[in-house]
Amino acid sequence: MLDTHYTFSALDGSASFREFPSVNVQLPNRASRVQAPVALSLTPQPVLALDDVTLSFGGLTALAEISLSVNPGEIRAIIGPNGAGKSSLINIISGLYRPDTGFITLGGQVFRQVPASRAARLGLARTFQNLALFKGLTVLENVMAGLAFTRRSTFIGQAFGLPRARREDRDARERAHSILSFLKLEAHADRLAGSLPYGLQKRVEMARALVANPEILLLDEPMAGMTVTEKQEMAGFIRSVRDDYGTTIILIEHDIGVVMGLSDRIAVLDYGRKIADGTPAEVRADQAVIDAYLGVARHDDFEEGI
Amino acid sequence: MSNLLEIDAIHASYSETIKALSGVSIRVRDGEIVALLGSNGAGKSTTLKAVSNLLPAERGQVKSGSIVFDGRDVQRHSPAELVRAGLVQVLEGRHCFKSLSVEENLVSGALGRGSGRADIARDLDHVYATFPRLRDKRHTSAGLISGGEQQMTAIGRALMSRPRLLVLDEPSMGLAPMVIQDIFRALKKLNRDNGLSLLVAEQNSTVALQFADVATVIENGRTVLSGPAAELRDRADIKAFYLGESGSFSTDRPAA
Amino acid sequence: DEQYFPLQSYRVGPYAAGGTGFFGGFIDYMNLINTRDGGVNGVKLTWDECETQYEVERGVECYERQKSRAGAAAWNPLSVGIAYAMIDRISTDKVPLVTVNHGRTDSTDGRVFPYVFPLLLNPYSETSGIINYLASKEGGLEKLKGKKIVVLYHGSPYGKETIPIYELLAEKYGFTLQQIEVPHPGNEQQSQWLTIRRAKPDYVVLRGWGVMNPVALKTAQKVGFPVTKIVGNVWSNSEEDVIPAGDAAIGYTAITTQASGADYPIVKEIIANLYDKGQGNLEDKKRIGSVYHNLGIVNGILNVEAIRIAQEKFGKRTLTGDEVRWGFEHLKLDQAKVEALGAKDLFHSINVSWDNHEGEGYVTFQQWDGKKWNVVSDWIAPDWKLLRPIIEKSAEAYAKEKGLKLRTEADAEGAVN
Amino acid sequence: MSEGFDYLFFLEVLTGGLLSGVMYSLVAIGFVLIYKTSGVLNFAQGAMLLFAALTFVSLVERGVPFWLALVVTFAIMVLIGLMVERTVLRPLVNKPPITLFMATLGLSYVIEGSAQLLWGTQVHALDLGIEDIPFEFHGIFISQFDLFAAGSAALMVLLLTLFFRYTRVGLSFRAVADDQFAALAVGLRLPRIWATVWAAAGLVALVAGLLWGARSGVQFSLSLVVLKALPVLVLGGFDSIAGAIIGGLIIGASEKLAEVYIGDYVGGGIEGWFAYVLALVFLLIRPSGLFGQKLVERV
Amino acid sequence: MAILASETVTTLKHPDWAGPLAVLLAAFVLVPLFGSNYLIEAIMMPFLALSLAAVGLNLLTGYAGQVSLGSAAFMAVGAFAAFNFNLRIEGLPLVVSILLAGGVAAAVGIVFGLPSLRLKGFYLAVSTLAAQFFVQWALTKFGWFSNDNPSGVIDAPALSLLGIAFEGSLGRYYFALIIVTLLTTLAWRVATSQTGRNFVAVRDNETAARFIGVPVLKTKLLAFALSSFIIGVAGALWAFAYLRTVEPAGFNLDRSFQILFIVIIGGLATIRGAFLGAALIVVFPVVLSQVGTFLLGDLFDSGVLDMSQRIVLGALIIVFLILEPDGLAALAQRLWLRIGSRTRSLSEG
Ligand SMILES: Nc1ncnc2c1ncn2[C@@H]1O[C@H](COP(=O)(O)OP(=O)(O)OP(=O)(O)O)[C@@H](O)[C@H]1O
Ligand SMILES: Nc1ncnc2c1ncn2[C@@H]1O[C@H](COP(=O)(O)OP(=O)(O)OP(=O)(O)O)[C@@H](O)[C@H]1O
Ligand SMILES: [Mg+2]
Ligand SMILES: [Mg+2]
Repeated sequence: MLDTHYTFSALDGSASFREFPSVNVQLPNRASRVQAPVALSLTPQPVLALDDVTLSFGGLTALAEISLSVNPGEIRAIIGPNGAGKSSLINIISGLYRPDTGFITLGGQVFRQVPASRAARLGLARTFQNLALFKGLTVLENVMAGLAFTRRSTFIGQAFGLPRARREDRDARERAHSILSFLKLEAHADRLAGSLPYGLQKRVEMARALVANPEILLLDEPMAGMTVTEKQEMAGFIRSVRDDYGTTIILIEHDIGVVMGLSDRIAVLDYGRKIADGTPAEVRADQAVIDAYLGVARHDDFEEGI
Repeated sequence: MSNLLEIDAIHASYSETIKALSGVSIRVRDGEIVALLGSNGAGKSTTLKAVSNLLPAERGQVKSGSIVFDGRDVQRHSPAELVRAGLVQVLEGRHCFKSLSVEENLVSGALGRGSGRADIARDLDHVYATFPRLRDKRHTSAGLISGGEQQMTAIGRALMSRPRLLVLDEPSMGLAPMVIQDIFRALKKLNRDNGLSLLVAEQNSTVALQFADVATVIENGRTVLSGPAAELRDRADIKAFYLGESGSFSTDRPAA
Repeated sequence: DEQYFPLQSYRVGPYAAGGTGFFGGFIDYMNLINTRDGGVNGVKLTWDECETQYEVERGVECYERQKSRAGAAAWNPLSVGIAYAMIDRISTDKVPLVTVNHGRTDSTDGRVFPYVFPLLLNPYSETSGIINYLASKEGGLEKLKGKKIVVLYHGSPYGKETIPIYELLAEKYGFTLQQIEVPHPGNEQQSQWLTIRRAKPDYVVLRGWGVMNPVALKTAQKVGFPVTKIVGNVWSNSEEDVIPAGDAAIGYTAITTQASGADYPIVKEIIANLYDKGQGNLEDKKRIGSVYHNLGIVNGILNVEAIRIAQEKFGKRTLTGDEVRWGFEHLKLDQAKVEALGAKDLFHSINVSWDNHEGEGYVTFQQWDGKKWNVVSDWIAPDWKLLRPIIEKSAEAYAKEKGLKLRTEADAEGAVN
Repeated sequence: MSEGFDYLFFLEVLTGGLLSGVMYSLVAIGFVLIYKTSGVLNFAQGAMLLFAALTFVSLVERGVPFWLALVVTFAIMVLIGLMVERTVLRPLVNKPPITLFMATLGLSYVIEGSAQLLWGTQVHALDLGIEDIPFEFHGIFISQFDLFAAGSAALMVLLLTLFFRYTRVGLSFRAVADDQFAALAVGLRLPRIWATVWAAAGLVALVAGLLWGARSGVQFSLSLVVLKALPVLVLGGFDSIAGAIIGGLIIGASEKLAEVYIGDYVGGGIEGWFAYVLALVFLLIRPSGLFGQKLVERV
Repeated sequence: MAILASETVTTLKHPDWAGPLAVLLAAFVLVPLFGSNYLIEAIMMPFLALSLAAVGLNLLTGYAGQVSLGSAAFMAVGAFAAFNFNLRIEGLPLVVSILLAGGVAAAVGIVFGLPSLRLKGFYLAVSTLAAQFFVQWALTKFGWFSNDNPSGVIDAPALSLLGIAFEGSLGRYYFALIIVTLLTTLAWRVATSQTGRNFVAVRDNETAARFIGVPVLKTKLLAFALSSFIIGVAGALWAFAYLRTVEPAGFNLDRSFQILFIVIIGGLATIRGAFLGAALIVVFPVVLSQVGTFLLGDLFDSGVLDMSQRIVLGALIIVFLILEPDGLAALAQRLWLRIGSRTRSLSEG
């Protein structure tokens, strides 16, 4: 669906994603977090695994005994009908929900509940389905906020402009700017995030997640409310993040075309259960998936058959 | 067919400072389905809010131009009066009543019209038939259900007031493909059987152009293109830009 | 020539009722002097009002605004908070500050506070006066021994000010004392009155303010405590304090420095000269002769007489603030003079000197009969010998804190203009 | 308090506290009504209370018969409700709650000012014809008046509960409080809803104003009784009428008991803040009060 | 329901240096040169103290989104603490007393800020009233705080800064002005730093903020501490530089509301707004009463006049909220833009 020509055309800005390493930011050492280099591993050790995770709200079982593994550098899609539990799954991975049973393995550590306040330090970043931007901050400040967890300076240092605070600020600003230009948001850098149209807000969220150079990126419907062109562009960004940085990506998306074209493996949820898990081709052919989610209907069917 | 809604060259802005529309014209005839296309920030939502006279509540203002719904000057009628007259909107971003249960949300849609209990019960059944998923969730707070379920609730709520013109702002957002199909099919059926007219802002132009009779494209707050959906569907530049169906990517916007 | 009275009045807000009465009386009296006598020895009295809503910073704003006008004679804010905030300022500007019946007790000491005049009564004298009255009802101070007195006070600095004095007097006269606080504003006193009823005191002294007073009387009735055993202090003694309590207030007694009612010659003159010609300040004529109105009139008499006395020395012209100060420090109105002013029995007498800025502190007691107040006691004096040393000690401490030199009589005699 | 525990006294304090609590609830209910439909703490409730009481008492003093005065005052309160809707709420639709809260503060100035401008600053006695004299009941003194107040509160709660239960108005109220923008889009007539609820709040203010006025006289400080109602609201939940009642009882009783039994140790006068601290402690356990609706949030 | 404006016009950007500089110049030079004593004593002093308090509250309410109705309590803590430090510690420079007092206010602020970790919106707002009533009670109750003054009133000591005495109204004005300038700069630096952005992040979306590693609890408490510190110092200025004497009752609920008013009318989350709002709230009643007396003084008696002023003040507050819910700061900005575009079009045309 996406040709390489396009992917690169998205990157030929002045400050491209490629230039990241030159910026001296004190991020947790990336190398130490990555379990195994993407290219070398034959039987890759998963960077993230869920074991028998169950989650219920009152009487409702949102997730039932879900096990899921995600390999490093993989684009892992999760699809399923509305209310299937996709967002809940991401909320569990990011520590916002605590599963009733089961545990989560992340970077070699096993958790009953991932500590949300340490998630960023664990290499997790995410976007939210219903936008969770800081509306009162500008786009640039939103993106800089994504580096909050790296800050060591105190408010006193910041108020009096002590060297460390100044350095941190400068680094964060540079990094944020390079991300903004990568996502073609430079023009909006100084606008209040809340006043942007919906589609751009989604992109700002993506920038905020990316700025920390996360090991695992969780995207909850990053392309909802975009035109096809915009979706293509976004897909290009996602792919190049993975290609250039080996970032592992977990993606929830309803646009099947995008999902099929972009992901390496797809898990399908329905009513909180995992009904399929495999390559796009496998999933597309799975009858259970077709029944529960894909359906057979194609275009041109509005007039007839109703 | 008579004109049910006529938007004529409206200009609108927010907080007196942010210009959002500078010349949008759309016409919806009785029984027609009109799709409103445009990229992010083109002004689709602003146009639709203007139609329901909801802009003032967001510190927005229609500066010039006119909007006439069924002979009424929209700007002189409160949103509630417009709902009673049959003009109902499903807002962008769902706007469910978070602390109310799904069913209460749906019922609240009928309050505007002042339906009786029996009517409400019947309409509820109807909505549940369209969105079976909602029946399971009827007693859950709308704030806790999934994004897609909220979208269904919002649409169901609007249908509860038995509109003549239903205005939908990105109804497909966040919905699973099958549900999108279901919804549009259901809407189409209402259109055919009950003569419900529809004005739909959509990013998913593939679906929208399939579904609509007429489409209008706006760019930077201006109507740039308007015509029968089938015709637009066939235009190469539109295809390239909105449908993403062309082999080669082009950054040029289609000419108006 | 004109003599100007800046009035920091309050006719809006929670204490508007008292403010309209007091400033109404004050203005009525000045108006009378102007219309009847053509001013004080030909010097016209002028005034303007600046609304404070009883708020300190508004009072300060008014002070700064009004002080620029020439010929200011004295300030009469009728608000403890505003008075306090003005002490520094008036000392620099050398204009007297009159705090009739209220204000800082130790400002009675003219050695330390040359410009502050808590005329008629300060809180300590009031306390002593109340205890003396209770003693007279019992038949002598020695009869107080073994009696039980409860003081129900407003939970504010004003309310607390007399706590040590009551303790002192309790020790001296051997009565049991219980002091109970009512939190501001005092619209709920159930628990306090239940406690009181259980304590079975012989008397309850009500040291209230605003809404606390009628609620106290009502609640006393509700728990079955007899109202005749309640004695109010000088800020619990007005019609505003008893009318809202309705029947519950019948039989209630309170201290006062000036009698109420319209039967006094001076009040009658005000009615004849002003109200009958539609020039009175009170909107509601029923309030003529009310406690606050009469206090305002008395306050007017004191201010005007101070000017008259100062004019004798400095000439019949517009006086400076410091000259008026001199007048206040020689304000001696004995009973004959009071009668000549048409105020016989309206208030007792006053005798201010350079180091005693209060006067004599004579008080009387009045009882509410459901319609009006009736005087039920003689004029009673406080226990000066006991109080003066305490006041001096406090004033000297203030002087030390501020690094002030104590004034002598010789310092007080001159005046700057 | 050296002798044994005085149970009778304890009971008496408790009873007194509960009955005072009812008086707090009366005020709190007015807040609840407005909060239910605009999500806003209406600080002008105290001013409305003052206005109602002052209007009523001034009419009676001018010779208007009791019942007529009551009706006229209520009519005026409804009028105020309509005006508030028109001039304050409608232009401020869909604005953040804090803005509306501030507007109600401004409104309280306007109402207080108008009340005094119209009727003067004098204090008045208000006689409802119910004696505030105690009778003894098993050794405890209880005032008729308090019982009457409790009765009125109960009646009002009953009426309001029925109103909310058996009309669909309740649902639209909650919808409006939840999301005004959506409520507009759905076609709820916000003006009508607000006017109704402000009129109802006016009625509550009238009842509370008369009862409080009869107790403490009708004067400016009547508007300060709101300070007594706030902790009640916090404890019971801003949007629950039942909460306002239960909260009032709890606050009234514990505040009196605290004043009598704990007050001595810290010097008394703790009633002013005790209720707030109590409510606060309670909130830490239940962040939206006893019966308040929980905040719904998910990502 | 979120309690704060979602579309606050934030001015986290660097403002031009020209504006603040001009204001400072006017404040330091023009006002003393041309201002009357009345202007300085009755307008500028309360203006400065209230502006500073509003700057403090704005950090908490505007930036961090925690509504507080207890500001006056922190002012009181600041005033009484400064009084006691100065009284009880021999030889302590006054500035140090005031700063320590700010520290005490900050500590009290943290204690009363603890509920914010669990409460939101009006529940939090009402719970801050506990601070309001408790502090006032304690200051009245325990004579120690006012050095056993029978009236519970404290008197201001002579003002000095770095050994220089600030006497007379002009001296006190400069004293206040210097402190306000310094603390406002500090507040502005914090607001535009990462800490300030953390405040806004917590306000706008707590979950997202926690997830990206903003220490939410620490940030909230820091907001309470910082804000109380500044408000405490403002209280000390109110007592020492302006009124020269205060009683606990001077820091009542009305004062808290007044400060909140300033913040809202001036504009949430703008430092400038605090000053604009304070100017309006301080100057407005004065102008109203002077104009009222001047124009209508002969027609109506003063009672009617005063009552009408209260009504007008209330009505104007409402009108302001309706016209510009984002506050004076946004209004000023809009005017500025308009003037800018007009001059531009003039020079072009
Ligand atoms: N906090 C919560 N409280 C109660 N129920 C919840 C909560 N979060 C999720 N649920 C329920 O769990 C189910 C799964 O929700 P989830 O948001 O994970 O679905 P989803 O797969 O993301 O759907 P969509 O595609 O529509 O976003 C839903 O039925 C929802 O109602
Ligand atoms: N409440 C608002 N306040 C200020 N500006 C706004 C507001 N809503 C929208 N805008 C601005 O108006 C313009 C048009 O926005 P609008 O939401 O109508 O676009 P849209 O076509 O619906 O975009 P999308 O597809 O992203 O929903 C944008 O520039 C947007 O930033
Ligand atoms: Mg989801
Ligand atoms: Mg839109």
